[in-house]
Parts: sequence; structure tokens; C-alpha cells
Amino acid sequence: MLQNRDWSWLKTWEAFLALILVIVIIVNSQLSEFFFGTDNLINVFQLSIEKVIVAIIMTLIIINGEIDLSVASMMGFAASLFAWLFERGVAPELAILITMIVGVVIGLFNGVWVAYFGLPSLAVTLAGLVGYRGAARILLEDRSVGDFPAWFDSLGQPDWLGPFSAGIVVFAILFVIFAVILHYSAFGRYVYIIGNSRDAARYAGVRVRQVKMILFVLSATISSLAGLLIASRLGSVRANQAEGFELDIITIVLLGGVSIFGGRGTIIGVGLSILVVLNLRNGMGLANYGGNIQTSVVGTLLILSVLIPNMAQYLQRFEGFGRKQKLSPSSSSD
Amino acid sequence: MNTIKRYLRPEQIRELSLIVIIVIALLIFGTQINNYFSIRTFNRISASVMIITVLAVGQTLVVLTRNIDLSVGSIVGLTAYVAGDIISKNNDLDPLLLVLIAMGIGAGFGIVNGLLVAYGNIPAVIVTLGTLAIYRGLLVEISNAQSILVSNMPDWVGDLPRVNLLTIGDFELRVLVAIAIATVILFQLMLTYLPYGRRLYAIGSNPEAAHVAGLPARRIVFIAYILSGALAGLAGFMFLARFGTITVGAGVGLELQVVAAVVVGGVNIFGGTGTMIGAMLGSVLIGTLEQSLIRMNINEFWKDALLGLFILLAIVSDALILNRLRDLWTSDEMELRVDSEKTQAPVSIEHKETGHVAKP
Amino acid sequence: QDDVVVAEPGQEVDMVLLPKFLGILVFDQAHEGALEAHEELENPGTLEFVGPGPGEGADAQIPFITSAVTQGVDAIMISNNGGEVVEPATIEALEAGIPVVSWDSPVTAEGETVFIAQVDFDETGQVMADMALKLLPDGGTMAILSATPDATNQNEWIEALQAVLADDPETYGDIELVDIVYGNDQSEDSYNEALGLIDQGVDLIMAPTTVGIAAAAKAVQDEGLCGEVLVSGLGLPAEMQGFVEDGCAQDFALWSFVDLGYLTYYTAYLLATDAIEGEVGETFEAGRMGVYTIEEDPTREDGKRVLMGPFSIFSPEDIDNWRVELDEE
Amino acid sequence: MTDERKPILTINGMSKRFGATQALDKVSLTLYPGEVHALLGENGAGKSTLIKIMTGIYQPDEGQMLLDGKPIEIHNTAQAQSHGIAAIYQEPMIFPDLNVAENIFISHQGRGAIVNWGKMYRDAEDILAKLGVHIDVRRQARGLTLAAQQTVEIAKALSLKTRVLIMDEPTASLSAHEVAQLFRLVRNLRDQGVAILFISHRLEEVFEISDRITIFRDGQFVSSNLASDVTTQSAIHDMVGRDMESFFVKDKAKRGELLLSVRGLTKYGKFSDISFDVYHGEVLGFAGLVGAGRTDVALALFGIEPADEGQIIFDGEPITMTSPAQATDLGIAYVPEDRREHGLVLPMSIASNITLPILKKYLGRFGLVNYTAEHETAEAYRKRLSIRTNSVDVQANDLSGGNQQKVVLSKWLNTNPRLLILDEPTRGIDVGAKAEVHSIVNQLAQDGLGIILISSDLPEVLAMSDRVLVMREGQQMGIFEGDEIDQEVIMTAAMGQAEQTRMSS
Ligand SMILES: Nc1ncnc2c1ncn2[C@@H]1O[C@H](COP(=O)(O)OP(=O)(O)OP(=O)(O)O)[C@@H](O)[C@H]1O
Ligand SMILES: Nc1ncnc2c1ncn2[C@@H]1O[C@H](COP(=O)(O)OP(=O)(O)OP(=O)(O)O)[C@@H](O)[C@H]1O
Ligand SMILES: [Mg+2]
Ligand SMILES: [Mg+2]
Repeated sequence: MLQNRDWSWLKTWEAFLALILVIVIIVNSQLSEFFFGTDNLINVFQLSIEKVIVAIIMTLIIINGEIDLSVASMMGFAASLFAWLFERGVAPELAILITMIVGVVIGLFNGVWVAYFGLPSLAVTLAGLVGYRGAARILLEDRSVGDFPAWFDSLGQPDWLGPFSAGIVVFAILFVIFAVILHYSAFGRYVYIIGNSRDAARYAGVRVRQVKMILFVLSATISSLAGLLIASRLGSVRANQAEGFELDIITIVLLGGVSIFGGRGTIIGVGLSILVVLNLRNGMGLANYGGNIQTSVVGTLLILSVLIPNMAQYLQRFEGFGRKQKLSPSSSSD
Repeated sequence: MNTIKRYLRPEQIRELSLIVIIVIALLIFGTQINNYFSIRTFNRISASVMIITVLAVGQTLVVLTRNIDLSVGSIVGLTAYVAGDIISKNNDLDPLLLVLIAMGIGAGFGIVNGLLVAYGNIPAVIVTLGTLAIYRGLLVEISNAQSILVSNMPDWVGDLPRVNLLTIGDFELRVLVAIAIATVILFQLMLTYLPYGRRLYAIGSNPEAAHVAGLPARRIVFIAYILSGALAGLAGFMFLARFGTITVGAGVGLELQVVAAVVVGGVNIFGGTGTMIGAMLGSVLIGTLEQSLIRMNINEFWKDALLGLFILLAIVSDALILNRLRDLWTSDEMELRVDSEKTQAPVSIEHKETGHVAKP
Repeated sequence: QDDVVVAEPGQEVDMVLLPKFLGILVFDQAHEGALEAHEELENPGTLEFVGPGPGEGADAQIPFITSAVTQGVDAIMISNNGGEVVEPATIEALEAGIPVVSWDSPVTAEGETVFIAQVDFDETGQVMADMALKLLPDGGTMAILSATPDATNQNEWIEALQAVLADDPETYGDIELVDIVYGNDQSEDSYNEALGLIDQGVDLIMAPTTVGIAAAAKAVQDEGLCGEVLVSGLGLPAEMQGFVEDGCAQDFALWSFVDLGYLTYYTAYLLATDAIEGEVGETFEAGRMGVYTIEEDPTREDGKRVLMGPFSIFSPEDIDNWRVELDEE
Repeated sequence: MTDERKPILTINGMSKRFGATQALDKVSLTLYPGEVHALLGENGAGKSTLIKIMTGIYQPDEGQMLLDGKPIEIHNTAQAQSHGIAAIYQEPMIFPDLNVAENIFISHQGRGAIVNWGKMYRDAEDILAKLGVHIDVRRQARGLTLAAQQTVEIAKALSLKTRVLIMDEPTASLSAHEVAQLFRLVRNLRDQGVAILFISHRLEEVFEISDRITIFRDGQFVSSNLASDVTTQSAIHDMVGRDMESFFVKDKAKRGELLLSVRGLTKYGKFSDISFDVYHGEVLGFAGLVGAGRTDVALALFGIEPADEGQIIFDGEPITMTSPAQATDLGIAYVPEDRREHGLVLPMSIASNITLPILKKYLGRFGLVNYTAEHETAEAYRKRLSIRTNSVDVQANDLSGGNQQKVVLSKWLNTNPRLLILDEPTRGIDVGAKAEVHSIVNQLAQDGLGIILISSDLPEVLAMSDRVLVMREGQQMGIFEGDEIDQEVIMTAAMGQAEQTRMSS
């Protein structure tokens, strides 16, 4: 947003992320001569591409002051639904279409409770997190379904378009589209405004419910797409696919400087955060750290991402009134 | 009507309806499953509920203050591992001491969470999402990814889940279940009768007002996290006793079940309302579903879908029905009434020193 | 024989040993065996033991494979937990000239150089069928408690078991396989699944995984059904001893995971140092374990394997012979 | 006379700085027992900052506080309470989920380890009885009226042996009879020797209740005098730094065409059978006590809480109003009473606040927001309404109350409305800003807008309106015009003693 104050703060945050990114890249390149190889750089993305695709829409949702905990379950459900249909002999093209339509319906379902009944999205999507995963289990039980047609599997492989997989292409397109929408369109402005003050937006004639509805539908649709992309990358589907991804996705978004209370954050910050997290994981992989250690380093980074600005604020002796106080102290201009 | 309103609050109606739902669920399962109404079923459900219940008690403390503790699953894993490791190496250790050690370790992790949330001013979701990952990583690191084995522990650990506290006829009350029930009662009493308990509600009800009223909000939240950590430590010990073998993945995902139990149990995720009894009932409902569906012929794979549905129902009924009830309860009949003559009399500001609380 | 290849110690090759999960005792034992071989061969290179934590998905091993490729290691040793999911990643490694030796659980014929089979997969089916027969001489119901649905080895064993049961109705006809459930190699899941099986009233729980069999024995014990519900499968003597003594678990089988790690390391070392090609018919000496030959895998089409063997069967009758002295540890 | 007594609390040379703002600059204040001491000043003069220092929420940069002549330091509210200093804020700080008795006693410390519920209820009832009010002490505080909430707060302060009671704009949202009730309580407390520091922007109230008046301007101490020595004129002069002419200027409107007709508008439980007309170029005042339902009528007209029954005819067309978006499209604008919650998106820039309702009109190529056009608009309003700020990129949060109100006005004027509904447009803003708002309203009426002015500030309604509609408890008590517009008549109607409803034209 074009606000002097916000910009200056976010700039420092983005600068901080950029700095970390540079450090991570330097360290990584020391760890392996192959780091800068295209294969590795593509791998960095390729292996987490579905998460970062969903992180884009999660950015909008959190800026809007909501949260969608059910994304990973929707990914798993979409993949399971596709596999289940495929198993029953439905043509894969048709199965994809049905899966995406069901994704939209799920988004409408989530959205209705949040937008029209005013229920807290944290609770509604927690129910979704458990429930959609459960729906996936009903479909696939504990089977592992695979043997999809070659063209479907090839979507997820690195050489689908040039050196890129379909996931990377989808990510690139969505990233640009959502960056423009969020920062330059009326819809994006509404997303921020509602995130800052739902009431003020409503009193200004903004169609708050409609905006929230659209966001939840987008979230479910994109998650379904991401679920299909995992299915194609791995070539087989189980009901527990993408389990636990919501933590990584939310971590990426918050680390990107998006406020958990809504109203603040940029796509650029999230983009940088994606690069930091992925490269960090890649580097730690190269240094032979296990998955749990990698996750805990990212977790530490997440906490630091809020602690550092808080400490800085504290050191500058800006005493806030209660916890509601925003980072920037307001100064009157008259 | 007013008398009813006065002594039966909407929250209690909520809890009563939860009991009704549990009873209905039991009846339905009873028609579907042979030999359902037996001691075995009771033991089975109570054994599976006890760990969640203890965790739900801790979670409720935190959620009442408008915070959340997502790290409990990892704390359970860590304390289960460390406690198992200690007892494997010192087979003669006093059981009580082992429990205390587990709770102490849990409390230690609670301190970290509490410091970051209360004094570091970091949103609870972020802190505990972070420590969820960090504690798990720590477990992998300190365990060197090795497991704890039943065979290395003294027999009493593995046998504990089968030890009865008392037996009345066919009815057996297992020690671990009794501990869980005692925890619920203890903390329910704390919520009702200790100033600290009331302040948990106050902070969640209106954090700004708590600050202005001079309540030591940070300390109260901090202590809630320590208690939650200590209870997760206790749950970790119970986990060790129940499952015996502890891998680095122990307790993964428990936090979701616990949050679900608390929400289903009517604890407002945005603080201020909820009881330990409710949290326990939520756990019982979830445990009943889990252990009963597994025995049903239809399919255990329906478990999560049903659970999701129950959470949604809980939220929707809270929002649509409970709020109506609350409005009804607080409607005009008990409004402010000004007694205009009396007001003319000078107001005395003297009052009794001891106020409203009595020494224990 | 003079065409037996003998490893030349002291060559520097970096190796990665990738288990299904971290934190499972048998994989630690395999690591032990690999370390033993690593020292024996005086390899100045590294031996990394890395992998996902329990409960991670079928694709969790992929990042470790790709990062091994990026690191330019000289050999990858993997116990596959992802069915065909990891295949593209291991093929990438093969294309980069890195031998992929699968052990414990194979990848696919295209996705690996050679598979170190602990035992013959068909034999595993036979062994399990025979244990079942011994425990249920008059017939009864049996259920399988496996690890994950994507664990190639378990799936093959289960298939083999089913084949044995189906092929010889005369002998095994009274044993009915009623259910297959998956505990994901986590004690909690396995425990709960075992409870479910107990409720179904099965007579025998057959768990071809060390985590599963221990959890099943614990569940039977906690339910007070020792001897009524029988427990068998693949287990670790150290873990199972107590349960067997209490009558809560019966016969079980296993092989030495230490040896499996040792043999895997030797094979990978020879491949990495170009001493062997990984072709069928090549014969090599694996240190203390003796001479092995790469052969066609009769249980998998186009597969190549090195067969280790043999099975050790542990039964309650001769518990005094295999009782593990805990004090030794 | 009060000067001979020993002061309870003395504040010397207190300063506080926020970033670039010097909120307080070496101010002093002396509080004597048994006096009501009013603190006056424009928005941003530093009144609230001083209070927050006195209650330990902020720490001063310099200066000291003397309690009974001894220097004290206050680091948190609990310490302030232990020194006998308590504060009541404009928005009562209650705990909705706790019951009334608990709300009163929640901050009590060190009085034993276990809550004795029975005793707590009795004590709470005692305290409320002493105040001469009855509230069920067992009911939850959720849903109490503002006045009742404030009473609970006063009871709480009483229970804490308060010697210095600070009241920051306690009357801002109270109705006249609630204010009268509050003042009785205040006088009682004063007679008990409590020192009361009273802050309000309503000068009439200040003169009614206070014994002494201290005035701040721009964070500096200006004057402190006995109330009897202060006149309205001198107080305003001290606050604003210059003399002001009469605040309420309303030129007679040339009543234009009929713009809006409302017939039998009803919303169950809120208001019923409301009927009135608004013409171009006129100001229709809405008078009544707080909670009379005026805001609810406005919310129905603006589509936020649509009415259940009745007819709205706008510009000759019958309409069903269902959403603010629809109202905005029709040319209706609503300046809400709660500026900070409903009027502004505080962390956003002035410019994006101003363009918000008609953002669609600022879309350029590819449907993206045209920042240049947006800036031009915002700049234009900054000049037209003289919004005091360096830049329209500043967050709305950083403006003082009066300037924030001008931003809200700009936002709605920019939609080019034909009907402007103003709900308490001058609440909580100082006399200077108030006068500016009034002249803007005046100008808009001259320009032919139809204006509905809802205000609890009776003199304001009386002076600014061409006609006045009075509401009481959701009922329309009458519409008054010309000579009928008289303080007594209107108050009588609002309080409920008026004759039957009269409809004019
Ligand atoms: N927490 C804060 N951070 C930064 N500036 C602040 C803060 N609180 C107050 N200020 C600034 O200090 C000045 C004094 O504000 P204060 O709230 O004391 O005014 P006031 O006299 O109470 O005004 P009003 O009548 O509008 O309530 C204002 O310029 C205000 O913007
Ligand atoms: N005690 C209260 N607690 C919470 N909300 C209230 C209370 N009293 C009124 N409200 C709400 O505040 C809004 C304004 O109330 P209403 O329209 O009845 O008053 P009004 O006549 O506009 O008074 P004013 O604008 O002077 O406050 C309404 O939405 C009403 O529901
Ligand atoms: Mg103020
Ligand atoms: Mg109003």
C-alpha cells in the first residue's frame, strides 16, 4: 500500500529478509559446489512448490484478518477425490474438472460460515482441517492410488515446460497475478481495508461478505489445484497427503511480514520469505540436517520475525498501551 | 424464570447439551456394537480420553486468556522421551519423582512459551507454532533419533495403565484415569474459587480492561503457560505408560485433537468463557467417537469426518444458539434501576478491610 | 573362485544411508552395521545417516535424495518408504552416476542399482504363514498390522503371505485373513489399530514390522487378553522378550539388521569405487559375512538383488536361548 | 478557600514525548481533597496523556508526583490503586464475561486465597446500595447499558478506597438524565473528601460540576482558577488561544425539493413507526437521549441494519434499502457516531480513506487503482476542509479527533451525496474543530444537500436544525419547527412528557 509509514517499516523488514536470503545463499554455495546448478535451484522450488502456491492465497486471507487452517486438508481431499474418481474409471480430464468444481463448493461452504454467519474462521477452518482430511480418508481409506496416465504424471516433473514443472509455472503466474491484485487493484485495497477494520469497511459500502467469500473460494480452489499438482508430482495419492502443510504455509506467510492480526503485509515480503525458507531448508539438507531440525530452525525464524521488531521497539522506549498498540507510534500532525 | 437464569447460566446449558449428545452417541453405538455397554468399553474410552483430558485442562487455562498453546503435542513427545530415558537408566527411581520430573520439564517448556507470549509480546499462535517445531526438533536432537523401549523400563511403567485405584463390583477405576479426573476437578475448583482463576477469565474477557484495572496480565498469562506445560508433562508421562515405546514422533498432532476437544467443550477460542468440565466433556465426546467407530462395522475411516462435523456443529451452535441465550440471559429484566431518594444520602466510601475473600 | 571381487580399503567415497524414518530401532542397528563396514574399509569419506521423522508422508525421503545428489555423494543407500513416489528422484541420482543401493525395502527395478534383500520375499510370506499355522493349528482369523501402505517390502510380504495361504488351501485353509491395517510405524497409531483388531475379535495379529508387533503386544496386554489374542510377526528380541515372557506375544521372526547394514555398505562401497558394476552374476566378498552374488530377483520383475538371509525364528519354547541380557547393553 | 487545605496530589513539571510529539511539556496540577477539578483543553492538548501517567500506564520523561507531599513513582495501575488513585474512562472498561460483583472486585489483591462468593455478592450489593442503584450483582456484565457499566466502574473505584478519582470524558456517551445521575454520585464522593479530576469537552457540564478549572493547550499548562472566576469566553480563549465568536451559525435554508420521505419505518426491538421528510437544503435535527434509537434509524436508512417494515421514498422512488453499497450508489452518505470504529480505517492513509466508498471511480488502466487521481482528490479536500496534516499519505491514526472527523466528512462529500446523515459529528472534538464542522454543515445545506443531524448536544441541534425530530425509546415523539424549537419543549419530549406525536408537513 502506498503509505509512507507502512512502506518504511516494511522496507526494513523486507531488507532484513533479503539480508538473510543473501547470507543463506552464500552459506549454501559454500556447502556445495552444486548449489548454483540449475538442477538444484529448480529442486529448491520443485519439492515445495505446492506449499508456496497455497502461501500466496494464504497471504491475502491473513491480510484480510482471517485464517484458513484447512488448506492442507483440502489439498489432500482434492488429490484423494481425483484418485478415487480415477480408480473408478472416470477419465482423468473429467476427474480433474470434478475435483476443481468440488474445490469451489468447499470454498463456498467455508466462506458462508465466515462471511455470512460471522463465525470465526479459525474455528470454522479448524473443523475443515479435521473434516476434509476425514473425507479424504473415507474415499481412499488406507489405500495408495497411483498409475495415473503419463501426461498427468509429467505435469509434476521438472521438464514439463523447459526445465520447469507445471507447479512452478502455476506458481509464477499466480504470484504475478496476486501481486498485482493485492497491491494495485480495488479488490486488493478492500482486502487490506477489511483486514484493518471490518466495520469501517462495511460502513463505507464495501461488500465485506463478498470479498471474504471470494477469498475463501480462491483459497479452496487453489488448494485443490495444489493437491492435484502433488498427485502428479508423486504419481500416487494417499489420504494423508499434504498432512501438516498448513504450519509451513502459515509460517512462510507470517515470516514474510504479514500480520497475524490482519491489515499488514505484502506479496513481495512473502516472496522473499519463500526464498529464505526454501533455500534455508535446501542448505540444511545439504548440510545433512534432518527434517525436524530444519523445521525447528524455520520455527525459530518465525518467532524471531516478531521478536526482533518488538525488541527494537522496546529498546527505542516506545511504550505501548496494551497489546493492541501497532508497531509504529502515531504522532499527531496538528 | 429469573431464578433459573440466575443459577443456570448459558454455559451450563451448553454443557448439559453436550452430555445429552454424548449419551445419544453412546446409545447409538450401543445398538450397533455388540457388548458395547461393558466395563471394557468404559476402560477403553477412558484410557484413550485421559491424555487428551489432561492436555485439554492445560489448554483451557491458556485459551481462557485469549491465547493458544499449539506446542503441547511436542511437549508430550519430549517429556515422554526424557522421562522414559531417565527411568530406563535409573530403574529404581521413585514413580512420584518421575512424574514430578516430567511435569517439571513440561513446565520448563511452558516457561519458554510464556516468556515469549507474555513478555515478548508475540502472538500466541506464532510462538507456539514455532515452539511446536522447535521442541520436536529438540527431541530428535537429544534422542539422536533413538527410541525408548518398554523392555528397558521397570515393569511398573508398562503395567501402570492396568492398575486400578478402586474396584466396585465390575467397575474398575484405573489410576491414570483417576489422575485425569482429579486434574479436571482440581483445576475447575481453581477456576471457580481462586482469584487467579477468575483473573484468567477477566483477561480473556477484555484484555484492555485487565490492563487498565491493574491486573498483572503478563504474569497471569505466563503462569497459564507454565501450568499448561506442566500438564503436558503429566500427559507425557501418561503417554509413556500407555504406549511404552516412544519414538521421536510421539504425540505428533495431539495439539489439534486437544484444541478440537476444547472447542467442542464450549471453551470460547477468543477467551473469556468456558470451564474445565466442558473441556473434559469435549474430550470424552471425541474419545467416544474415536474408540467406538473403530469397533463399528461401518468404518473407522469416518472418524475424522465426523469429528470435523462435530467441531463445526459446536461452533455454529455456540454462535447461533448460545449467543441468543446469552442475550436472553442479560436482557432488560435485570437492568440498572436507580433509587432516586437514596442517592441523596451521602455515599460512604468506608468499607470493610477484608473485602470479599476469606482466608482459607 | 577367482572372479570374486574384494574391496580395496581406504578409498574415499561419501555415502548416504537413508532409512524409512529416524527413530526406529532396527534402522539404528542397520546404521551400526554400516558404520562397522565403514571403519573396516577405512573409508576417509563420510557416512551420513539422515531421514524423515516418523509420521511424515510418502514423499518425505525425496528431499534427502535430491540433496544427496546436489552434494555429489558417491552412493545412496535407501530403505524405500514411498512406493513409486521416490522413483523419479532415485533415477535422477542414477543419471548423475550415483549408485542407488536399496535395502530392507526396494525402490523399483529402474530406480535402483541393486536391492539388498534381507530375506527372500516369498520366503517371508512362507515364514509368516507357518508361524500362523503353528499358533492357530485349528484355524482361526488373522489380521495384519503393517507399517505404511507405501512400504514396498511390507506390501510384498503381505502379497506373498496371501499367495501362500491361497496356494495351499489344504494346509492353510482354516486360517482366514480378515483385515489389513496400517499403523504408520508409530506406536500410537499401531496401538489404536491393534485395539480395533482386538475388537473385531481376530485370533491372531500378524505384524510384519517391529513397531507394530510391539504395539500390538502392548495393546493385548493392556486389554488383559494375553494368550486369547495372539501376536506374531517380525520383531526385535530385545523389545519382545518381556511380552513373550508374559504370554502376550508368541512366535516372531527377524534377521540381523546390523548385518543388513553391513552388507549394504559393502555393496555400495564396491559400486562407488567401480569395483563392481551392479550386473547380475557379479560376485563379491562382503567382509566378515562372506561371499555374495548379484542375482535376478525372482520376486520382482527385472529386479536385481543380493540375498542376505537367513531368518531367525524366535519362539517362546526356546526363549532361554535368545533371551536378551539387558545388562549387556 | 480550598487553597488552605493540604493538597492530596501535586504534579510538578511533568513532560512526556511521543516520537516527534511533545504531548506534555512541564505541566503542573494540584488536587485538593473534596474538590471536583475540571481539566480542559483542545483535542490533543495532553489531558489523557497526563491521566495515563497518573495511573501508571505511561512513564513520564520528567517531572514528579507528590502524594500528601511525599514523592511517589507509579509504574503500573496496581500501584496507582494502592496509592488510592483510580480512573474511569469514556468507554467503560468492564469484563463482559464476568458478573457484576466480580467486575467490582476483580482488582482487589492480597485479601485471602479463596473466593467467597456469598460474601462478594453481599459486599457488591452493599456498595451499589450506597450508590443508590440496583443492579443484579450476579448477572453477567455483558449487555449492561453504558450508564450501568459506568456505575459498575464507580462502584469498583469506591471499593478500592479511592482518594483521587479521575474521570476521562465520562459523560460523552451518557444521556442528560444519566449525566445528572452521575453528577449526584460525583458530588457525594466529593463531599466524602475524594478529589475528582474531571475531563469533558462539554463546557456547560464543566461549569455545573467543577470547583476548579485547569486548562492545557498543546501540552502546556495555561491556567488554573476557581470555577467561579472562569467564564465560558475566558475558558475558550485559554483553550484555543484566541477569542471565538458564537459557534452555532446557521443561515436559514431555502427549502428545496422533497428529497426523502420515510413512512412508518419500523425495526423490531429498536424503533417503530418513524415518519418524516427531508428536503433539499434543509437540516433535519434528530434529538433524544442516548439509546433513543436515532442511530438505529440512521443505520436502517443507510442499509447497515435494514428496517423490517415501512416505506422509504428517495427522490420519488420507493426503495428497499439493503446494503451500504446500495445507499452509497443512491447518493446517501452516513457519517457514523463511532469515528474510530466505523468511520475510519485508522492504519490506512488519509487518501485511501477518502476514496474508499467510491474506489471504483479511481480505477485506471486494467482496473488498477490510479494513485495520481486519488491523491488529487485527497489534496483537494485537505485544502477545502483545512485538514491539518503534512501529507495525505499520513495514517488517519495520526490525526487528532477533529481532523479525523474532517477526513470522514471528506470521504462522504467525495461521493457527491444528496442526503448526508451526520451522527454525533462533533462528539469528542474540541470547540475549534466543532465550529469548523458546523460551518461546513451550514455550507453544505446552502449547496442544497439534505442533511439529517443526529446529536445529543442539545444546543447544537437547536442551533443547527431547521426542524427537529425527537425520539424516545424507539418512538417518534414529534417534529418541531420554527418557534417550537426550544430547549424546554424538546427536552420534555425527549424525556417523555410531550403530548401526542405531531407530524409537520
Ligand atoms: N501512544 C501514543 N503514541 C504517540 N502519540 C500519542 C500517544 N498518545 C497520545 N499521543 C499524542 O499526544 C498528544 C496528546 O494526546 P492526548 O490523548 O493526551 O490528548 P487529549 O487532550 O486527551 O485529547 P482528546 O481531547 O482528543 O482526548 C496528541 O498529539 C496525541 O496524538
Ligand atoms: N447499552 C448498550 N450496549 C451496547 N450497545 C448499545 C447499548 N445501547 C445502545 N446500543 C447500540 O448502540 C447503537 C446506538 O443506539 P441507539 O440508536 O439506540 O441510540 P441513539 O439514539 O443513536 O443514541 P446515541 O447515538 O446518542 O448514542 C445501537 O446499535 C444500539 O443497539
Ligand atoms: Mg483524551
Ligand atoms: Mg447514536
